[in-house]
Amino acid sequence: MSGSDTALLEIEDLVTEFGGAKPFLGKAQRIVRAVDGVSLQLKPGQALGLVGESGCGKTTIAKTALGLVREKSGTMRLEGRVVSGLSPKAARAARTTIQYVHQDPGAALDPWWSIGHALDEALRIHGVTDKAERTTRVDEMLLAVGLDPSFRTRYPHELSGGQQRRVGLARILVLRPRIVILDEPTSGLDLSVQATVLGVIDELRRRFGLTYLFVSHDLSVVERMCEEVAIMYLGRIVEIGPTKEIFARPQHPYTRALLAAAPRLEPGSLNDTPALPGDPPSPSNLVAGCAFRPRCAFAAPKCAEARPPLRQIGVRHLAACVRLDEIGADNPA
Amino acid sequence: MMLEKPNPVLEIRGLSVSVGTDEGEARILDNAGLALMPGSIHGVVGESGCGKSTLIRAILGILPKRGRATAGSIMLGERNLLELPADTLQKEVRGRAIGFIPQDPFQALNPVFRVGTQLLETIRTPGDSRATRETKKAHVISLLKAVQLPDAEHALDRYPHQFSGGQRQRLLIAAALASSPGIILADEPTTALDVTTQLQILKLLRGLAIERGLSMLFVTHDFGVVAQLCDTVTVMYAGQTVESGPVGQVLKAPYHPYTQMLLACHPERADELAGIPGAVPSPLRPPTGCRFSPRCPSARPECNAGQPPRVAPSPGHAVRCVLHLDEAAA
Amino acid sequence: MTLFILRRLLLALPALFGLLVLTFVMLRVLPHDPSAALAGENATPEQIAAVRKAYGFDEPVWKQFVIYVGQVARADLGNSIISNRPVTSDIAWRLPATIELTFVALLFAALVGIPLGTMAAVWHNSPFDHLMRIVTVGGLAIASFWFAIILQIVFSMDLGWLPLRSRYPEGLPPPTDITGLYLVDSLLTLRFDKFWAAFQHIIMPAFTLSLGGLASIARFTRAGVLETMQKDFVHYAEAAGYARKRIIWVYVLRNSVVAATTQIGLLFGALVSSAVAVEAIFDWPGVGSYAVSAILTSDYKAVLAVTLVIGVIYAIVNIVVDVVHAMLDPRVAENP
Amino acid sequence: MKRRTFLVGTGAAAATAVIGSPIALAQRNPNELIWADQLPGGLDPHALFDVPMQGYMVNVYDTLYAYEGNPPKLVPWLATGHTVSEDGLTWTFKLNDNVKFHDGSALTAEDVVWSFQRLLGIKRGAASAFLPVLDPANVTAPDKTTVVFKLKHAYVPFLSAVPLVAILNRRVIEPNVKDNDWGTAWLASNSAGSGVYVLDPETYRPVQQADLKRNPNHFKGWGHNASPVELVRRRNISETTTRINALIKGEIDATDSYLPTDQVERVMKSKTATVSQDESMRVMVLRMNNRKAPFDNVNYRQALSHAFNYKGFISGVLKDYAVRNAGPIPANLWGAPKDLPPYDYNLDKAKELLAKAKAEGAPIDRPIEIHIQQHLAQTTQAAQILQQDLRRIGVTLNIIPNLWPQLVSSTAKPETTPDMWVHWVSTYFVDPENWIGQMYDSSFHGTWKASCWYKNEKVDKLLQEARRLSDQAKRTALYEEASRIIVAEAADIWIYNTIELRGLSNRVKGFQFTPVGSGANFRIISTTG
Amino acid sequence: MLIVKKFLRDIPAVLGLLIISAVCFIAVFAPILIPDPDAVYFGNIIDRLKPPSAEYWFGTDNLGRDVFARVIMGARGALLVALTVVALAIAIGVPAGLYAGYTNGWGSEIIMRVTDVFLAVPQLILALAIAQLMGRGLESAMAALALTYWPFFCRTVYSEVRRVRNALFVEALQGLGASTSRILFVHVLPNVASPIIVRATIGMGFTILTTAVLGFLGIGAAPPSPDWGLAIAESREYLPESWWAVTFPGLAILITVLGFNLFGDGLRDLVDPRLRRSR
Repeated sequence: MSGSDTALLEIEDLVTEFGGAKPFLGKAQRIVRAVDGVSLQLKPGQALGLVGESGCGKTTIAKTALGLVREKSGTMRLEGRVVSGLSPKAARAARTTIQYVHQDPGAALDPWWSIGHALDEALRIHGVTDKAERTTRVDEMLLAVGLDPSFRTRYPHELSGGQQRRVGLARILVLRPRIVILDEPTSGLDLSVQATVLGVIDELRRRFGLTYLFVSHDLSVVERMCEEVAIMYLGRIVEIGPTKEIFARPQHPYTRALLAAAPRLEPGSLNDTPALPGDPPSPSNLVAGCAFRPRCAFAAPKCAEARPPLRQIGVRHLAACVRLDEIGADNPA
Repeated sequence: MMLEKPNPVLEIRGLSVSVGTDEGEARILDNAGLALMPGSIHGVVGESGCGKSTLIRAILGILPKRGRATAGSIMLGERNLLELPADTLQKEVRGRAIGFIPQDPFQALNPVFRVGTQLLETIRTPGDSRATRETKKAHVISLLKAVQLPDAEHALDRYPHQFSGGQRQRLLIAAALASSPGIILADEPTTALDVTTQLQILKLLRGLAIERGLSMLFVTHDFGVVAQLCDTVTVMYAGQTVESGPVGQVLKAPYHPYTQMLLACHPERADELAGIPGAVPSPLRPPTGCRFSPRCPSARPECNAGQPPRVAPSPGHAVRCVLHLDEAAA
Repeated sequence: MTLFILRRLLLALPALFGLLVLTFVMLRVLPHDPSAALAGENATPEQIAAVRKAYGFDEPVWKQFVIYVGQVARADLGNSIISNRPVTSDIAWRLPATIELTFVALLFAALVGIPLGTMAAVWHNSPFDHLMRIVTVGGLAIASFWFAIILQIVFSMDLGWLPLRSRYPEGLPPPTDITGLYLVDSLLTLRFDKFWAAFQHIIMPAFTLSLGGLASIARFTRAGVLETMQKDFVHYAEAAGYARKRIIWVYVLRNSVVAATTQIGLLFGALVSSAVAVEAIFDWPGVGSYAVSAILTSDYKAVLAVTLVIGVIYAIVNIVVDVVHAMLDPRVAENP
Repeated sequence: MKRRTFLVGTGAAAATAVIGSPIALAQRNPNELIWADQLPGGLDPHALFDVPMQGYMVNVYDTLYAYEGNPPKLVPWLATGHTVSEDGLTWTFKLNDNVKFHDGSALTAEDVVWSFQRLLGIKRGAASAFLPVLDPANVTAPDKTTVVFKLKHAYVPFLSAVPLVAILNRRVIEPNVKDNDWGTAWLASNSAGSGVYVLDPETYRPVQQADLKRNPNHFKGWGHNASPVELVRRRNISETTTRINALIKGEIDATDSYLPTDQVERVMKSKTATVSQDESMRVMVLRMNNRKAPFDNVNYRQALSHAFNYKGFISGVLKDYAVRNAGPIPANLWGAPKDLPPYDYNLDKAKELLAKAKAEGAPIDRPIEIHIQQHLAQTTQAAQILQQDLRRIGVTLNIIPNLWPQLVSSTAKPETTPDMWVHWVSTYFVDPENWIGQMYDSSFHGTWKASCWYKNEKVDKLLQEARRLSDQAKRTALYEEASRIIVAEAADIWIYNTIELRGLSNRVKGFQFTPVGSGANFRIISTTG
Repeated sequence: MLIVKKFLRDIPAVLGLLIISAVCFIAVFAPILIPDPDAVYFGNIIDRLKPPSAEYWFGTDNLGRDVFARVIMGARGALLVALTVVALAIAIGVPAGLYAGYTNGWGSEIIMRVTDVFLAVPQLILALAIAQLMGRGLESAMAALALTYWPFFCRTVYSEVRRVRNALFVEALQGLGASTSRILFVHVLPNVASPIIVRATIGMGFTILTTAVLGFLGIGAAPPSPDWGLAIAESREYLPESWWAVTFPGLAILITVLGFNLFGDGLRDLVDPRLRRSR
């Protein structure tokens, strides 16, 4: 780990909103704050996991970081340069060292184009004009993700899920990014395939010295892949810290519930685990104070007072709960 | 070892199912078998393409248009479901003797009909009087309360899109229970849900099963869910049932190389990230004999000779693999 | 829902405004001097000048447009060059006939097309499906004016079953004018004899007109049912033990019909188009035959008025269709 | 009655109602006629002036003089007679004093004066026949039964044109005048006449239908007609096929008078209807724009005149329901030289003439255009027949569909007038002036009738002279001479004089054809129930 | 290829393709099938309205012309008109739809509002009005049809582009930093091609039918063109005795339009993403 290094990507107090556009003659859409004051740091070579349930804003952070979605406020520094507050085009241009692997790489490939063609296209877009060079790089990269160069001539729909993910990786890796955002890289994959894909991802990180922002709802995957993890709930980070520590001693009640809910290979464990009541809330109707309050077993009146800020509770370990001391750090939920 | 063993409420024996496709006949199920014991939750676990869904469709008698069972039987008590006329299946089995919980609660409800209309459909009989309709409605509302749906009284007048995913799954569970079936088929009912919601639903199902004495066939790809919920489990691979037994035993000491490798892939177990090399064979041209043999590290020449017989090295824990022929307790 | 209707009405405004612009452009730009066209044959230069002044053609274009909009707002689309009568009143009495005809045709098309399309989807790729598609598409391919003549010869001239022409028997007083639609008015006044009379007259033209619509409706229903049958909720319904007939004819069909309703608006336009020829042949006193005679007499004012009026009705029909769609599909009104 | 029988009975009744011949619906009232001839575009007899209007005017309005019979005779109508001054300028008409308008008020000389002033004031329709010779101020009424017209110069056809002018009831119209429009807007859908029939304005639907009721108080009385028609339902059926089928089926009593010749036999064969065949005064002309090269070359025009297959058209297509007409004046009218040989169909001769024209420098290779009125089938057929034969002699003829209003406005200038176009010259008033006078006198240039732009000073003089002379014999000689010149110079291609073919149901009795109004004069028609 | 196999299973579509091929064959080889071109335009008046016989297979029309020859030649005109109209409509509608679908802003708004306006009037009525105001003749009828048909392409392309624009692969391309024009023409256009082809196929049939109506109303082709609609219009006066002069052109329209519609329908089934799963 290279904890002392300066951050490669630094996100500070990022806010991203959707809606608010007033359609012609219509009611103005409600403004939905998908990301609400998130700060993150990505150090070179690090893998940061971003975990949360659907609708918690993790994918929005990824897209904002990439420049596909424009931030409302907040600062982003990439290798020390400020790359926020730019027009979409300029933002994307300033962030070319960040690349993004889609959740469903099959759908992210133009169905009319062969794999080789699509990879070639990526290079061409990035101004690699020499055809021979492009061919070499594409072949290299296919090999690197564990595909035979003969895959060049195949079409996206002819590939299996695991192969599609590899192609998705290859496509952005030919561009030699420094930061790769992986959006649910294993969702929908069978376990036996997932393992190999994760293996490839890990291998590529080492080989190319990549930095990962790893977006997932699957705790076991994050635990395996990331050194640090951030737990999100309704657009905010509720807990962030070294993976090992968080998995060993989760602090925030939500983190605890999340970890507890993951099925374990332990017969009969169901009965021991209390279930979190209620449904994952929607960001369009927030409650005052702590957003997790309605479902929290430890909720108290003071939770309603204000959004709890992240508090330092260990080395680089922060959590956003006002009752941490009272509910006991060592009291696994 | 002839303990007083109850008869299974549902037993599948040697079931083979073929589906015609544009490229030829696909043999989706090949000599599959399982037994659901009364009052137990039996997991069916396997990866995509293993034939889990086809198994369920075969039980319910709703195989795809060009699909047909080529061999075997599905015994519901004394009756072979494969031999029942379509009409009887609809009137007496589906939704009556066997309740069904689907995979994706977001897609399973018709968006343009009120929830009530759909929930009452399975217990609807032509010519219902107003009074009976009211009784049935009250019955469904009591079920909605049983599945802990908030505001159950008014739920029937609302439309599906007005519910969250977890709530919709509760609605569907209530629907499955509507005609008080003895057996519930659950087809990956939590896959589309978040992990915290999944836990809620699993607990609910477990509770209902115990409370109502249901026998449940629970299909999933997640061994973790099986571990938590089920009493017994059947592992499927490429249309074949490769191993079955009590959950604890299968988890602890799997016999079949596939089960072993699959469990090894689980992040909780694996020390090193390793998958299973190779791919699931196409059902259009399956390998002869054991379908796992092309990927099996312990494969022997006789694996291709024919399908390995089912052997039970320990009581209730059976496997189809030549490796265990010697241990056969017969 | 009210809000939805209001919004939908307001959304129609830009299109209607565009329609005004379009007709304005057609009148002002295409004929070189609209005044000469409007003044009519044998017009003297003074007459043309008078027309130019009366219509404000000597004003700047934007002002002319304001004048034009003002005229339209007062429902004053000018006088016919031929009859010297206000074109609006000429169109007004013909409108119910066309509306009645197209709606009966639409109704017929829906009543036959929806079950046909559903059956074709249920027996997808069966001989019935193929036959149904060939026959209904044949209906779409048939030249309505040609078919109309054949119908007349067979059913009116040879067999003598049905009246040859017109909307109503000569000499029989039409039903009390309530809506202007004879079928409706006769029922409202409980005059079933008059209903039969009007009904006999509408059979052939409505049937001719419905052919195209029938094919479209059958086709959309078929596609809709096929699509819906792929939906998970159908598989679920099957697995949950709903009766198959009810799945198809209640659950699937409702969804498909909901999808098909949006097509009915477009269909109305196609029907009005075909009505032009069909009305002429069956001597149906509607807007379509009016359009034809206006064209043959170069009655610019009438041609434009017809365009405008049909455009407006078309807009109304589409609004109604959208509202119906919203009522059938609870999701639409909430997330338009 | 058992319930079952009852049900069966009801079902059968319903079935009969649906399928059975439209039971009582088609039953016809005995004293009614359904007359499916074209309706005029509007109803103002001063604003419109065409054949359909004549059919309407003849019935609803009265005129000072009227036409009767075939060939038509001019008979005093509202007037009891007239006198002309020696110089031919002052025309004095005496009126009947027993004429009542439909509203019961008496018709006086003042009404006649006002009617003529109105016609001249709105300057449309028939006004063109009077504007050159008559100032509104020069129509006066010295007393209640006398009307005096003072013409600017002698104009003999004045009397023939008098039946064009309907006499209107100013008392009804004046309250409805708006913006000095002479009441045209109101009269477009109403009537204000004294004629034999009264318009029921409630039933009027422009171009579509109008009901006419018998006027029992008409000043001529009804003694001549034992069972007059009480109600005439005028209906327009635009589709020819539908119209003829309706006649055969007995749904209507009369068609228009231009039945397709191929349908005559079919109608005659039916048990319900017949076809009245009357030689009219309506000449079909292929116009040639004499100002445009190569039509300015007389040999070229003659060549084209020889290149039309007259016999093929008249006998083949029209089945001889038309009479070959050598020149512009209908052969059955005075003034048409009886011995004038028509152009014959002779392609060899046509080729010779073309060669001659070419030698004279005419650009005979230029493709020429003929404009047709596409909804009038005969214009299309004639043009195509000409096209076929012209191709044989090396002339390319292109057929351009067009419409009457456009054609009329295009004839205002020689440059915009088509090379050729097809039309008929119908009877507006029965005088050679209606044909040769207005077609070939260059002072009429700019009107559609004179759209060949023919100019020959000798002819101009002859025609002007003929207008002035009151002696018909002298006029005949002048018109015959003019005809010979015009035909020799092949100003146009004259094809035939029409035989009007009107389908009539067997219920119609007493139909008598007159070229003016095409016989749609309901005063003399009876029904047989 | 699988897609061909799937198509071949669709009997109506195959029938449609056969019809189209036959009509195209007839159109292309019309001069060979009708060795004497004069038979199309020139007839013998003596032989007018003769019933079908060995000499005149489809009988003769009112000017004694061979109906068979005219029907065959009419195929040429019909296809030519339909092709021109559809091509013009594509030339206007597709770029407009691409632009409007991919961009947000005034240009897009204006294009779609104009499209709405054109779609707000039934096509034939609008075509009649435009043809009327532009003057007579086949050219103006064709222009009127194209002017009223392009919005259909524009709308189709627009909604397809909107759909494709939100597809993940476009987002991925944006993520890769591809330029808008590159995405639009290199990636989006091929993806919206199949609906355009379907629309064009059905549009061919539709245009033939509409042209026939215009011809029937006297606004389309001018005599002596062997146009089918015109032929029906010219010959309808001779019904029912001379049925052949109306029936054969009518059947020609029916069969040709049927062919295009069946084929288009089949194509639609093949490429319709909503139905893709069903096959």
